[in-house]
Amino acid sequence: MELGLDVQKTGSHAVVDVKGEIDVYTAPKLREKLIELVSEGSYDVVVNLEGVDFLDSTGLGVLVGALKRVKAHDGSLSLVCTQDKILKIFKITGLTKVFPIHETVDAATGA
Amino acid sequence: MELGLDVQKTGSHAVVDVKGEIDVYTAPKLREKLIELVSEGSYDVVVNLEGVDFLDSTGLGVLVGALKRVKAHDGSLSLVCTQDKILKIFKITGLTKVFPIHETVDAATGA
Amino acid sequence: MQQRARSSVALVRLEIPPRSPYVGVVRLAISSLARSAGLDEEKVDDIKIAVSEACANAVLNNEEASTDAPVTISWEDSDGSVRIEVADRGATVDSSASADVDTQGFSTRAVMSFALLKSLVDDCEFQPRDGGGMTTRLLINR
Amino acid sequence: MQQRARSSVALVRLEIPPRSPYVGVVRLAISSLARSAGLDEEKVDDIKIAVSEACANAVLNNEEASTDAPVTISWEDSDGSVRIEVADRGATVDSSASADVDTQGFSTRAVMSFALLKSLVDDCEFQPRDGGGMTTRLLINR
Ligand SMILES: Nc1ncnc2c1ncn2[C@@H]1O[C@H](COP(=O)(O)OP(=O)(O)O)[C@@H](O)[C@H]1O
Ligand SMILES: Nc1ncnc2c1ncn2[C@@H]1O[C@H](COP(=O)(O)OP(=O)(O)O)[C@@H](O)[C@H]1O
Repeated sequence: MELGLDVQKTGSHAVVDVKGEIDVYTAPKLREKLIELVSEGSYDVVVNLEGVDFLDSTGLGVLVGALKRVKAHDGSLSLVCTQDKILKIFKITGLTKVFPIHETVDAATGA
Repeated sequence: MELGLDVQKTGSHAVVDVKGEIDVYTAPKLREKLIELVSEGSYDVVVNLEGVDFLDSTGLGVLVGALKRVKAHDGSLSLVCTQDKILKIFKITGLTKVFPIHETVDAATGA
Repeated sequence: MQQRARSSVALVRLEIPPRSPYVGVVRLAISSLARSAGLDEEKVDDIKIAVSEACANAVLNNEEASTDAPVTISWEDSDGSVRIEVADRGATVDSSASADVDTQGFSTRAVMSFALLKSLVDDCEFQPRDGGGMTTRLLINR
Repeated sequence: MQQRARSSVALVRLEIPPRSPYVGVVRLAISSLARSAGLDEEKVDDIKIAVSEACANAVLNNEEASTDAPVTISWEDSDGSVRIEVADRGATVDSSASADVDTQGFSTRAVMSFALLKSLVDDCEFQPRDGGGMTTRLLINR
Protein backbone atom coordinates (compact mmCIF):
# COMPACT_ATOMS: atom_id res chain seq x y z
CA MET A 1 0.00 0.00 0.00
CA GLU A 2 1.63 3.18 -1.22
CA LEU A 3 0.69 6.74 -0.38
CA GLY A 4 1.20 9.17 -3.24
CA LEU A 5 2.44 12.59 -2.11
CA ASP A 6 2.90 15.24 -4.74
CA VAL A 7 3.77 18.81 -3.77
CA GLN A 8 3.28 21.89 -5.92
CA LYS A 9 4.06 25.46 -4.95
CA THR A 10 1.52 27.88 -6.37
CA GLY A 11 2.11 31.50 -5.41
CA SER A 12 2.20 31.64 -1.63
CA HIS A 13 0.67 28.19 -1.15
CA ALA A 14 2.09 24.70 -1.02
CA VAL A 15 -0.43 22.21 -2.38
CA VAL A 16 -0.04 18.57 -1.35
CA ASP A 17 -1.88 16.11 -3.58
CA VAL A 18 -2.45 12.94 -1.59
CA LYS A 19 -3.31 9.70 -3.39
CA GLY A 20 -4.28 6.38 -1.80
CA GLU A 21 -5.17 5.33 1.71
CA ILE A 22 -4.23 7.37 4.79
CA ASP A 23 -4.12 4.95 7.71
CA VAL A 24 -1.94 4.01 10.68
CA TYR A 25 0.71 2.68 8.27
CA THR A 26 0.84 5.54 5.77
CA ALA A 27 -0.05 8.51 8.02
CA PRO A 28 3.57 8.90 9.25
CA LYS A 29 4.66 9.53 5.62
CA LEU A 30 2.14 12.34 5.29
CA ARG A 31 3.25 13.68 8.67
CA GLU A 32 6.91 13.80 7.56
CA LYS A 33 6.01 15.57 4.33
CA LEU A 34 3.96 18.22 6.16
CA ILE A 35 6.71 18.77 8.75
CA GLU A 36 9.22 19.14 5.92
CA LEU A 37 7.09 21.79 4.19
CA VAL A 38 6.72 23.84 7.37
CA SER A 39 10.40 23.58 8.14
CA GLU A 40 11.11 24.88 4.61
CA GLY A 41 8.97 27.92 5.33
CA SER A 42 5.69 26.92 3.68
CA TYR A 43 3.15 28.10 6.20
CA ASP A 44 0.10 28.21 3.91
CA VAL A 45 -0.61 24.64 3.07
CA VAL A 46 -3.44 23.04 1.07
CA VAL A 47 -3.95 19.30 1.37
CA ASN A 48 -5.88 17.96 -1.60
CA LEU A 49 -7.78 14.85 -0.50
CA GLU A 50 -9.61 14.23 -3.80
CA GLY A 51 -7.39 11.23 -4.56
CA VAL A 52 -7.77 9.72 -1.10
CA ASP A 53 -10.04 6.70 -0.82
CA PHE A 54 -9.53 5.99 2.84
CA LEU A 55 -8.88 8.17 5.88
CA ASP A 56 -8.90 7.24 9.56
CA SER A 57 -8.15 8.90 12.90
CA THR A 58 -4.38 8.63 12.44
CA GLY A 59 -4.71 10.66 9.24
CA LEU A 60 -6.92 13.18 11.04
CA GLY A 61 -4.36 13.35 13.84
CA VAL A 62 -1.64 14.17 11.34
CA LEU A 63 -3.75 16.93 9.76
CA VAL A 64 -4.48 18.43 13.21
CA GLY A 65 -0.76 18.22 14.05
CA ALA A 66 0.09 20.08 10.83
CA LEU A 67 -2.57 22.71 11.55
CA LYS A 68 -0.91 23.38 14.91
CA ARG A 69 2.48 23.75 13.21
CA VAL A 70 1.32 26.24 10.57
CA LYS A 71 -0.69 28.21 13.16
CA ALA A 72 2.48 28.64 15.18
CA HIS A 73 3.75 30.61 12.17
CA ASP A 74 0.45 32.45 11.59
CA GLY A 75 -0.13 30.21 8.61
CA SER A 76 -3.12 28.22 7.38
CA LEU A 77 -4.01 24.67 6.54
CA SER A 78 -6.96 24.07 4.28
CA LEU A 79 -8.35 20.97 2.64
CA VAL A 80 -9.82 20.12 -0.73
CA CYS A 81 -12.51 17.47 -0.55
CA THR A 82 -15.83 16.77 -2.26
CA GLN A 83 -16.10 13.05 -1.54
CA ASP A 84 -19.03 12.24 0.72
CA LYS A 85 -17.35 9.29 2.40
CA ILE A 86 -14.33 11.41 3.37
CA LEU A 87 -16.37 14.46 4.39
CA LYS A 88 -18.34 12.14 6.67
CA ILE A 89 -15.18 11.45 8.68
CA PHE A 90 -14.60 15.16 9.22
CA LYS A 91 -18.22 15.69 10.22
CA ILE A 92 -18.30 12.86 12.77
CA THR A 93 -15.13 14.09 14.45
CA GLY A 94 -16.19 17.74 14.44
CA LEU A 95 -13.25 18.75 12.25
CA THR A 96 -15.41 20.53 9.68
CA LYS A 97 -15.30 23.39 12.21
CA VAL A 98 -11.52 23.22 12.48
CA PHE A 99 -10.46 23.03 8.82
CA PRO A 100 -11.60 25.19 5.93
CA ILE A 101 -12.75 22.60 3.37
CA HIS A 102 -12.95 23.65 -0.29
CA GLU A 103 -14.28 22.06 -3.44
CA THR A 104 -11.30 22.85 -5.66
CA VAL A 105 -7.61 23.63 -5.24
CA ASP A 106 -8.21 27.06 -6.81
CA ALA A 107 -10.84 27.87 -4.19
CA ALA A 108 -8.42 26.77 -1.47
CA THR A 109 -5.50 28.86 -2.72
CA GLY A 110 -7.79 31.79 -3.51
CA ALA A 111 -6.61 31.74 -7.15
CA MET B 1 -17.98 -11.98 -5.85
CA GLU B 2 -20.25 -12.06 -8.85
CA LEU B 3 -19.69 -13.87 -12.13
CA GLY B 4 -21.12 -12.07 -15.13
CA LEU B 5 -22.56 -14.40 -17.77
CA ASP B 6 -23.92 -12.85 -20.91
CA VAL B 7 -25.07 -15.04 -23.81
CA GLN B 8 -25.47 -13.94 -27.41
CA LYS B 9 -26.52 -16.12 -30.30
CA THR B 10 -24.68 -15.18 -33.49
CA GLY B 11 -25.58 -17.34 -36.46
CA SER B 12 -24.93 -20.95 -35.50
CA HIS B 13 -22.87 -20.06 -32.41
CA ALA B 14 -23.75 -19.28 -28.84
CA VAL B 15 -21.22 -16.82 -27.42
CA VAL B 16 -20.88 -16.68 -23.63
CA ASP B 17 -19.18 -13.53 -22.33
CA VAL B 18 -17.78 -14.29 -18.91
CA LYS B 19 -16.84 -11.44 -16.56
CA GLY B 20 -15.14 -11.73 -13.20
CA GLU B 21 -13.41 -14.53 -11.36
CA ILE B 22 -13.99 -18.20 -12.19
CA ASP B 23 -13.16 -20.18 -9.05
CA VAL B 24 -14.54 -22.96 -6.88
CA TYR B 25 -17.39 -20.67 -5.81
CA THR B 26 -18.44 -19.28 -9.18
CA ALA B 27 -17.57 -22.22 -11.49
CA PRO B 28 -20.88 -24.00 -10.77
CA LYS B 29 -22.74 -20.97 -12.19
CA LEU B 30 -20.76 -21.19 -15.42
CA ARG B 31 -21.36 -24.95 -15.49
CA GLU B 32 -25.13 -24.47 -15.19
CA LYS B 33 -25.17 -21.90 -17.96
CA LEU B 34 -23.19 -24.17 -20.32
CA ILE B 35 -25.40 -27.17 -19.52
CA GLU B 36 -28.46 -25.01 -20.20
CA LEU B 37 -27.11 -23.93 -23.61
CA VAL B 38 -26.41 -27.51 -24.68
CA SER B 39 -29.81 -28.68 -23.48
CA GLU B 40 -31.36 -25.90 -25.58
CA GLY B 41 -29.57 -27.25 -28.63
CA SER B 42 -26.59 -24.90 -28.82
CA TYR B 43 -23.78 -27.28 -29.73
CA ASP B 44 -21.31 -24.72 -31.08
CA VAL B 45 -20.29 -22.68 -28.12
CA VAL B 46 -17.74 -19.89 -27.79
CA VAL B 47 -16.63 -18.90 -24.29
CA ASN B 48 -15.18 -15.40 -24.28
CA LEU B 49 -12.67 -15.14 -21.43
CA GLU B 50 -11.47 -11.60 -22.19
CA GLY B 51 -13.35 -10.24 -19.16
CA VAL B 52 -12.07 -12.93 -16.81
CA ASP B 53 -9.40 -11.90 -14.35
CA PHE B 54 -9.05 -15.17 -12.52
CA LEU B 55 -9.37 -18.80 -13.55
CA ASP B 56 -8.49 -21.93 -11.60
CA SER B 57 -8.78 -25.70 -12.05
CA THR B 58 -12.49 -25.76 -11.16
CA GLY B 59 -13.10 -23.37 -14.07
CA LEU B 60 -10.95 -25.53 -16.34
CA GLY B 61 -12.90 -28.58 -15.17
CA VAL B 62 -16.15 -26.90 -16.13
CA LEU B 63 -14.81 -26.00 -19.59
CA VAL B 64 -13.63 -29.60 -20.13
CA GLY B 65 -17.03 -30.87 -18.96
CA ALA B 66 -18.77 -28.59 -21.46
CA LEU B 67 -16.42 -29.71 -24.24
CA LYS B 68 -17.44 -33.30 -23.58
CA ARG B 69 -21.11 -32.33 -23.73
CA VAL B 70 -20.89 -30.50 -27.06
CA LYS B 71 -18.68 -33.27 -28.55
CA ALA B 72 -21.42 -35.77 -27.72
CA HIS B 73 -23.53 -33.76 -30.20
CA ASP B 74 -20.71 -33.34 -32.75
CA GLY B 75 -20.46 -29.75 -31.62
CA SER B 76 -17.52 -27.51 -30.73
CA LEU B 77 -16.32 -25.43 -27.82
CA SER B 78 -13.82 -22.71 -28.50
CA LEU B 79 -12.38 -19.98 -26.36
CA VAL B 80 -11.48 -16.33 -26.85
CA CYS B 81 -8.47 -15.26 -24.84
CA THR B 82 -5.51 -12.95 -25.36
CA GLN B 83 -4.57 -12.39 -21.71
CA ASP B 84 -1.15 -13.81 -20.88
CA LYS B 85 -2.03 -14.68 -17.30
CA ILE B 86 -5.06 -16.70 -18.40
CA LEU B 87 -3.30 -18.34 -21.36
CA LYS B 88 -0.61 -19.43 -18.92
CA ILE B 89 -3.18 -21.56 -17.04
CA PHE B 90 -4.16 -23.35 -20.26
CA LYS B 91 -0.51 -23.93 -21.18
CA ILE B 92 0.48 -25.38 -17.79
CA THR B 93 -2.44 -27.81 -17.83
CA GLY B 94 -1.94 -28.84 -21.45
CA LEU B 95 -5.37 -27.53 -22.45
CA THR B 96 -4.04 -25.39 -25.31
CA LYS B 97 -4.05 -28.69 -27.22
CA VAL B 98 -7.63 -29.43 -26.22
CA PHE B 99 -9.37 -26.11 -26.91
CA PRO B 100 -9.16 -23.93 -29.99
CA ILE B 101 -8.18 -20.55 -28.54
CA HIS B 102 -8.87 -17.43 -30.64
CA GLU B 103 -7.98 -13.78 -30.34
CA THR B 104 -11.43 -12.40 -31.13
CA VAL B 105 -15.03 -13.58 -31.00
CA ASP B 106 -15.24 -13.13 -34.78
CA ALA B 107 -12.31 -15.47 -35.31
CA ALA B 108 -13.94 -18.01 -32.99
CA THR B 109 -17.31 -17.94 -34.74
CA GLY B 110 -15.70 -17.83 -38.18
CA ALA B 111 -17.54 -14.61 -38.96
CA MET C 1 -24.67 -16.01 -0.83
CA GLN C 2 -26.61 -19.27 -0.84
CA GLN C 3 -24.07 -21.50 0.80
CA ARG C 4 -23.51 -19.09 3.61
CA ALA C 5 -27.20 -18.88 4.39
CA ARG C 6 -27.32 -22.62 5.09
CA SER C 7 -25.44 -22.31 8.39
CA SER C 8 -26.59 -19.59 10.72
CA VAL C 9 -23.14 -18.54 11.89
CA ALA C 10 -20.08 -18.10 9.71
CA LEU C 11 -16.84 -17.44 11.49
CA VAL C 12 -13.75 -16.02 9.85
CA ARG C 13 -10.62 -15.28 11.86
CA LEU C 14 -7.55 -13.32 10.90
CA GLU C 15 -4.35 -13.03 12.90
CA ILE C 16 -1.77 -10.37 12.08
CA PRO C 17 1.48 -9.20 13.61
CA PRO C 18 0.70 -6.18 15.82
CA ARG C 19 2.19 -3.73 13.31
CA SER C 20 0.78 -1.07 11.05
CA PRO C 21 1.64 -2.55 7.62
CA TYR C 22 -0.86 -5.35 8.24
CA VAL C 23 -3.91 -3.20 8.90
CA GLY C 24 -4.49 -2.76 5.17
CA VAL C 25 -4.93 -6.47 4.59
CA VAL C 26 -7.51 -6.64 7.38
CA ARG C 27 -9.42 -3.78 5.77
CA LEU C 28 -9.40 -5.58 2.43
CA ALA C 29 -10.53 -8.89 3.91
CA ILE C 30 -13.29 -7.35 6.00
CA SER C 31 -14.61 -5.25 3.10
CA SER C 32 -14.76 -8.34 0.94
CA LEU C 33 -16.61 -10.30 3.63
CA ALA C 34 -19.03 -7.44 4.21
CA ARG C 35 -19.71 -7.07 0.50
CA SER C 36 -20.22 -10.83 0.09
CA ALA C 37 -22.56 -10.79 3.07
CA GLY C 38 -24.79 -8.51 1.02
CA LEU C 39 -24.26 -5.28 2.96
CA ASP C 40 -24.58 -2.10 0.88
CA GLU C 41 -21.56 0.00 -0.10
CA GLU C 42 -22.15 2.67 2.53
CA LYS C 43 -22.27 0.06 5.29
CA VAL C 44 -19.20 -1.65 3.84
CA ASP C 45 -17.34 1.67 4.01
CA ASP C 46 -18.48 2.28 7.59
CA ILE C 47 -17.31 -1.19 8.67
CA LYS C 48 -14.02 -0.71 6.85
CA ILE C 49 -13.32 2.47 8.82
CA ALA C 50 -14.49 1.02 12.15
CA VAL C 51 -12.33 -2.09 11.81
CA SER C 52 -9.41 0.02 10.72
CA GLU C 53 -9.83 2.21 13.80
CA ALA C 54 -9.95 -0.82 16.08
CA CYS C 55 -6.82 -2.23 14.42
CA ALA C 56 -5.00 1.12 14.54
CA ASN C 57 -5.78 1.38 18.25
CA ALA C 58 -4.54 -2.19 18.76
CA VAL C 59 -1.32 -1.48 16.85
CA LEU C 60 -0.71 1.76 18.75
CA ASN C 61 -1.47 0.12 22.12
CA ASN C 62 1.02 -2.46 21.11
CA GLU C 63 3.78 -0.02 20.33
CA GLU C 64 3.57 1.10 23.94
CA ALA C 65 3.61 -2.45 25.27
CA SER C 66 6.00 -3.63 22.52
CA THR C 67 4.89 -7.25 22.57
CA ASP C 68 4.92 -9.45 19.49
CA ALA C 69 1.64 -11.21 20.25
CA PRO C 70 -0.71 -11.12 17.26
CA VAL C 71 -3.79 -9.00 16.87
CA THR C 72 -6.78 -11.24 16.22
CA ILE C 73 -9.74 -10.11 14.14
CA SER C 74 -12.85 -12.24 14.04
CA TRP C 75 -15.91 -11.89 11.83
CA GLU C 76 -19.17 -13.57 12.74
CA ASP C 77 -22.09 -13.32 10.40
CA SER C 78 -25.25 -14.56 12.09
CA ASP C 79 -28.76 -14.12 10.75
CA GLY C 80 -29.59 -10.68 11.99
CA SER C 81 -26.20 -9.11 12.53
CA VAL C 82 -22.48 -9.05 11.95
CA ARG C 83 -20.16 -9.11 14.96
CA ILE C 84 -16.53 -8.17 14.61
CA GLU C 85 -13.94 -8.45 17.38
CA VAL C 86 -10.45 -7.04 17.41
CA ALA C 87 -8.27 -8.32 20.26
CA ASP C 88 -4.72 -7.31 21.10
CA ARG C 89 -2.12 -8.01 23.79
CA GLY C 90 -0.93 -4.42 23.97
CA ALA C 91 -1.40 -1.85 26.69
CA THR C 92 -4.63 -2.04 28.68
CA VAL C 93 -6.29 1.28 27.99
CA ASP C 94 -8.54 3.01 30.45
CA SER C 95 -10.52 5.20 28.07
CA SER C 96 -11.94 7.31 30.91
CA ALA C 97 -8.40 8.31 31.89
CA SER C 98 -7.11 9.57 28.52
CA ALA C 99 -7.28 13.26 27.75
CA ASP C 100 -10.05 14.36 25.39
CA VAL C 101 -8.28 17.39 24.08
CA ASP C 102 -4.66 18.50 23.94
CA THR C 103 -3.27 21.69 25.50
CA GLN C 104 -4.48 23.74 22.53
CA GLY C 105 -8.02 22.38 22.72
CA PHE C 106 -7.78 20.04 19.73
CA SER C 107 -9.32 16.57 19.98
CA THR C 108 -6.74 13.84 20.40
CA ARG C 109 -6.47 10.99 17.91
CA ALA C 110 -7.86 8.57 20.50
CA VAL C 111 -10.98 10.68 20.99
CA MET C 112 -11.55 11.01 17.25
CA SER C 113 -11.13 7.26 16.90
CA PHE C 114 -13.69 6.72 19.65
CA ALA C 115 -16.13 9.12 17.96
CA LEU C 116 -15.78 7.27 14.65
CA LEU C 117 -16.26 3.86 16.24
CA LYS C 118 -19.33 4.97 18.16
CA SER C 119 -20.88 6.63 15.15
CA LEU C 120 -20.14 4.13 12.36
CA VAL C 121 -21.43 0.89 13.86
CA ASP C 122 -24.59 0.04 15.77
CA ASP C 123 -22.74 -0.86 18.93
CA CYS C 124 -19.15 -0.68 20.05
CA GLU C 125 -17.63 -1.97 23.29
CA PHE C 126 -14.12 -1.90 24.70
CA GLN C 127 -13.01 -4.42 27.26
CA PRO C 128 -9.70 -5.24 28.95
CA ARG C 129 -8.60 -8.84 28.32
CA ASP C 130 -7.52 -11.37 30.92
CA GLY C 131 -3.78 -11.61 30.47
CA GLY C 132 -3.47 -8.06 29.12
CA GLY C 133 -4.61 -6.12 26.11
CA MET C 134 -7.98 -4.94 24.88
CA THR C 135 -10.90 -6.34 22.93
CA THR C 136 -13.00 -4.06 20.76
CA ARG C 137 -16.41 -5.48 19.86
CA LEU C 138 -18.37 -4.10 16.94
CA LEU C 139 -21.99 -4.91 16.20
CA ILE C 140 -23.62 -4.17 12.85
CA ASN C 141 -27.34 -4.81 12.45
CA ARG C 142 -28.58 -5.77 9.03
CA MET D 1 8.23 -2.35 4.05
CA GLN D 2 10.50 -1.01 6.77
CA GLN D 3 8.59 -2.19 9.78
CA ARG D 4 8.27 -5.69 8.43
CA ALA D 5 12.00 -5.95 7.75
CA ARG D 6 12.72 -5.41 11.43
CA SER D 7 11.55 -8.87 12.43
CA SER D 8 12.75 -11.75 10.30
CA VAL D 9 9.48 -13.70 10.34
CA ALA D 10 6.01 -12.27 9.90
CA LEU D 11 3.14 -14.61 10.45
CA VAL D 12 -0.39 -13.99 9.24
CA ARG D 13 -3.12 -16.56 9.77
CA LEU D 14 -6.56 -16.75 8.28
CA GLU D 15 -9.32 -19.17 9.22
CA ILE D 16 -12.36 -19.64 7.01
CA PRO D 17 -15.38 -21.93 7.03
CA PRO D 18 -14.61 -24.84 4.68
CA ARG D 19 -16.90 -23.52 1.96
CA SER D 20 -16.38 -22.06 -1.48
CA PRO D 21 -17.69 -18.51 -0.91
CA TYR D 22 -14.75 -17.81 1.38
CA VAL D 23 -11.97 -18.68 -1.05
CA GLY D 24 -12.22 -15.24 -2.66
CA VAL D 25 -11.35 -13.43 0.55
CA VAL D 26 -8.27 -15.62 1.00
CA ARG D 27 -7.16 -14.76 -2.52
CA LEU D 28 -7.60 -11.07 -1.81
CA ALA D 29 -5.73 -11.21 1.50
CA ILE D 30 -2.86 -13.26 0.11
CA SER D 31 -2.47 -11.03 -2.98
CA SER D 32 -2.31 -8.00 -0.74
CA LEU D 33 0.31 -9.61 1.52
CA ALA D 34 2.36 -10.72 -1.49
CA ARG D 35 2.22 -7.27 -3.04
CA SER D 36 3.16 -5.60 0.26
CA ALA D 37 6.04 -8.05 0.62
CA GLY D 38 7.45 -6.55 -2.55
CA LEU D 39 6.86 -9.47 -4.90
CA ASP D 40 6.31 -8.52 -8.55
CA GLU D 41 2.88 -8.72 -10.20
CA GLU D 42 3.59 -11.97 -12.04
CA LYS D 43 4.64 -13.68 -8.82
CA VAL D 44 1.62 -12.22 -7.04
CA ASP D 45 -0.63 -13.72 -9.72
CA ASP D 46 1.10 -17.10 -9.45
CA ILE D 47 0.70 -17.16 -5.67
CA LYS D 48 -2.93 -16.10 -6.00
CA ILE D 49 -3.68 -19.07 -8.26
CA ALA D 50 -1.66 -21.55 -6.16
CA VAL D 51 -3.38 -20.53 -2.92
CA SER D 52 -6.74 -20.63 -4.63
CA GLU D 53 -6.01 -24.15 -5.86
CA ALA D 54 -5.01 -25.28 -2.39
CA CYS D 55 -8.17 -23.73 -0.93
CA ALA D 56 -10.40 -25.21 -3.67
CA ASN D 57 -8.93 -28.63 -2.96
CA ALA D 58 -9.52 -28.13 0.75
CA VAL D 59 -13.12 -27.05 0.19
CA LEU D 60 -13.81 -29.95 -2.17
CA ASN D 61 -12.14 -32.46 0.21
CA ASN D 62 -14.38 -31.04 2.82
CA GLU D 63 -17.58 -31.51 0.86
CA GLU D 64 -16.81 -35.21 0.85
CA ALA D 65 -16.07 -35.30 4.56
CA SER D 66 -18.77 -32.71 5.33
CA THR D 67 -17.16 -31.42 8.51
CA ASP D 68 -17.47 -27.83 9.67
CA ALA D 69 -13.90 -27.50 10.88
CA PRO D 70 -12.24 -24.39 9.45
CA VAL D 71 -9.64 -24.27 6.73
CA THR D 72 -6.55 -22.49 8.04
CA ILE D 73 -4.27 -20.49 5.79
CA SER D 74 -0.95 -19.26 7.12
CA TRP D 75 1.51 -16.85 5.53
CA GLU D 76 5.09 -16.67 6.72
CA ASP D 77 7.42 -14.15 5.21
CA SER D 78 10.99 -14.86 6.23
CA ASP D 79 14.06 -13.23 4.74
CA GLY D 80 14.60 -15.40 1.71
CA SER D 81 11.21 -16.91 1.08
CA VAL D 82 7.49 -16.94 1.60
CA ARG D 83 5.85 -20.07 3.01
CA ILE D 84 2.13 -20.58 2.75
CA GLU D 85 0.22 -23.43 4.34
CA VAL D 86 -3.37 -24.44 3.73
CA ALA D 87 -4.71 -27.00 6.20
CA ASP D 88 -8.14 -28.62 6.20
CA ARG D 89 -10.02 -31.28 8.18
CA GLY D 90 -11.64 -32.80 5.10
CA ALA D 91 -11.01 -36.12 3.40
CA THR D 92 -7.45 -37.44 3.53
CA VAL D 93 -6.45 -37.62 -0.11
CA ASP D 94 -4.01 -40.19 -1.47
CA SER D 95 -2.92 -38.36 -4.60
CA SER D 96 -1.24 -41.47 -6.03
CA ALA D 97 -4.62 -43.25 -5.99
CA SER D 98 -6.73 -40.70 -7.88
CA ALA D 99 -7.25 -41.13 -11.61
CA ASP D 100 -5.19 -38.88 -13.88
CA VAL D 101 -7.62 -38.88 -16.75
CA ASP D 102 -11.30 -39.64 -17.09
CA THR D 103 -12.81 -42.33 -19.35
CA GLN D 104 -12.51 -40.05 -22.39
CA GLY D 105 -8.87 -39.26 -21.76
CA PHE D 106 -9.36 -35.73 -20.39
CA SER D 107 -7.32 -34.64 -17.39
CA THR D 108 -9.35 -34.52 -14.19
CA ARG D 109 -9.70 -31.32 -12.20
CA ALA D 110 -7.48 -32.74 -9.47
CA VAL D 111 -4.67 -33.43 -11.92
CA MET D 112 -4.90 -29.96 -13.42
CA SER D 113 -4.85 -28.49 -9.92
CA PHE D 114 -1.75 -30.50 -9.14
CA ALA D 115 -0.07 -29.35 -12.37
CA LEU D 116 -0.82 -25.71 -11.53
CA LEU D 117 0.46 -26.03 -7.98
CA LYS D 118 3.68 -27.73 -9.08
CA SER D 119 4.32 -25.21 -11.80
CA LEU D 120 3.40 -21.91 -10.13
CA VAL D 121 5.43 -22.08 -6.92
CA ASP D 122 9.00 -23.14 -6.19
CA ASP D 123 7.96 -26.07 -4.06
CA CYS D 124 4.67 -27.70 -3.20
CA GLU D 125 4.07 -30.52 -0.74
CA PHE D 126 0.92 -32.38 0.32
CA GLN D 127 0.71 -34.11 3.66
CA PRO D 128 -2.03 -35.90 5.56
CA ARG D 129 -2.71 -34.32 8.98
CA ASP D 130 -2.87 -36.08 12.30
CA GLY D 131 -6.55 -36.14 13.15
CA GLY D 132 -7.64 -36.07 9.51
CA GLY D 133 -7.41 -33.71 6.59
CA MET D 134 -4.56 -32.45 4.46
CA THR D 135 -1.92 -29.76 4.61
CA THR D 136 -0.65 -28.15 1.41
CA ARG D 137 2.68 -26.36 1.80
CA LEU D 138 3.80 -23.79 -0.74
CA LEU D 139 7.27 -22.31 -0.92
CA ILE D 140 8.06 -19.19 -2.93
CA ASN D 141 11.69 -18.06 -3.17
CA ARG D 142 12.34 -14.36 -3.52
N1 LIG E 1 2.95 5.15 15.77
C1 LIG E 1 2.15 5.87 15.00
N2 LIG E 1 1.81 5.41 13.78
C2 LIG E 1 1.01 6.13 12.98
N3 LIG E 1 0.50 7.32 13.28
C3 LIG E 1 0.78 7.83 14.49
C4 LIG E 1 1.62 7.15 15.40
N4 LIG E 1 1.72 7.92 16.50
C5 LIG E 1 1.00 9.01 16.26
N5 LIG E 1 0.43 8.99 15.05
C6 LIG E 1 -0.43 10.02 14.42
O1 LIG E 1 0.26 11.23 14.43
C7 LIG E 1 -0.48 12.22 15.18
C8 LIG E 1 0.43 13.06 15.99
O2 LIG E 1 1.15 13.78 15.06
P1 LIG E 1 1.88 15.14 15.34
O3 LIG E 1 1.89 15.82 14.03
O4 LIG E 1 3.17 14.84 16.03
O5 LIG E 1 0.86 15.88 16.33
P2 LIG E 1 1.22 16.73 17.58
O6 LIG E 1 1.72 18.02 17.02
O7 LIG E 1 -0.08 16.83 18.32
O8 LIG E 1 2.27 15.99 18.37
C9 LIG E 1 -1.41 11.42 16.04
O9 LIG E 1 -2.57 12.13 16.33
C10 LIG E 1 -1.68 10.20 15.20
O10 LIG E 1 -2.73 10.48 14.30
N1 LIG F 1 -18.48 -28.81 -5.49
C1 LIG F 1 -17.95 -28.20 -6.55
N2 LIG F 1 -17.81 -26.88 -6.53
C2 LIG F 1 -17.28 -26.24 -7.59
N3 LIG F 1 -16.89 -26.83 -8.72
C3 LIG F 1 -17.01 -28.15 -8.81
C4 LIG F 1 -17.54 -28.91 -7.74
N4 LIG F 1 -17.53 -30.20 -8.12
C5 LIG F 1 -17.03 -30.22 -9.34
N5 LIG F 1 -16.70 -28.99 -9.78
C6 LIG F 1 -16.16 -28.61 -11.11
O1 LIG F 1 -17.00 -29.13 -12.11
C7 LIG F 1 -16.25 -30.01 -12.93
C8 LIG F 1 -17.10 -31.21 -13.32
O2 LIG F 1 -18.09 -30.65 -14.09
P1 LIG F 1 -18.90 -31.46 -15.13
O3 LIG F 1 -19.32 -30.45 -16.16
O4 LIG F 1 -19.97 -32.22 -14.39
O5 LIG F 1 -17.84 -32.48 -15.74
P2 LIG F 1 -18.05 -33.97 -16.10
O6 LIG F 1 -18.85 -33.96 -17.35
O7 LIG F 1 -16.66 -34.49 -16.26
O8 LIG F 1 -18.78 -34.61 -14.94
C9 LIG F 1 -15.07 -30.45 -12.11
O9 LIG F 1 -13.99 -30.79 -12.91
C10 LIG F 1 -14.80 -29.22 -11.29
O10 LIG F 1 -14.00 -28.33 -12.02
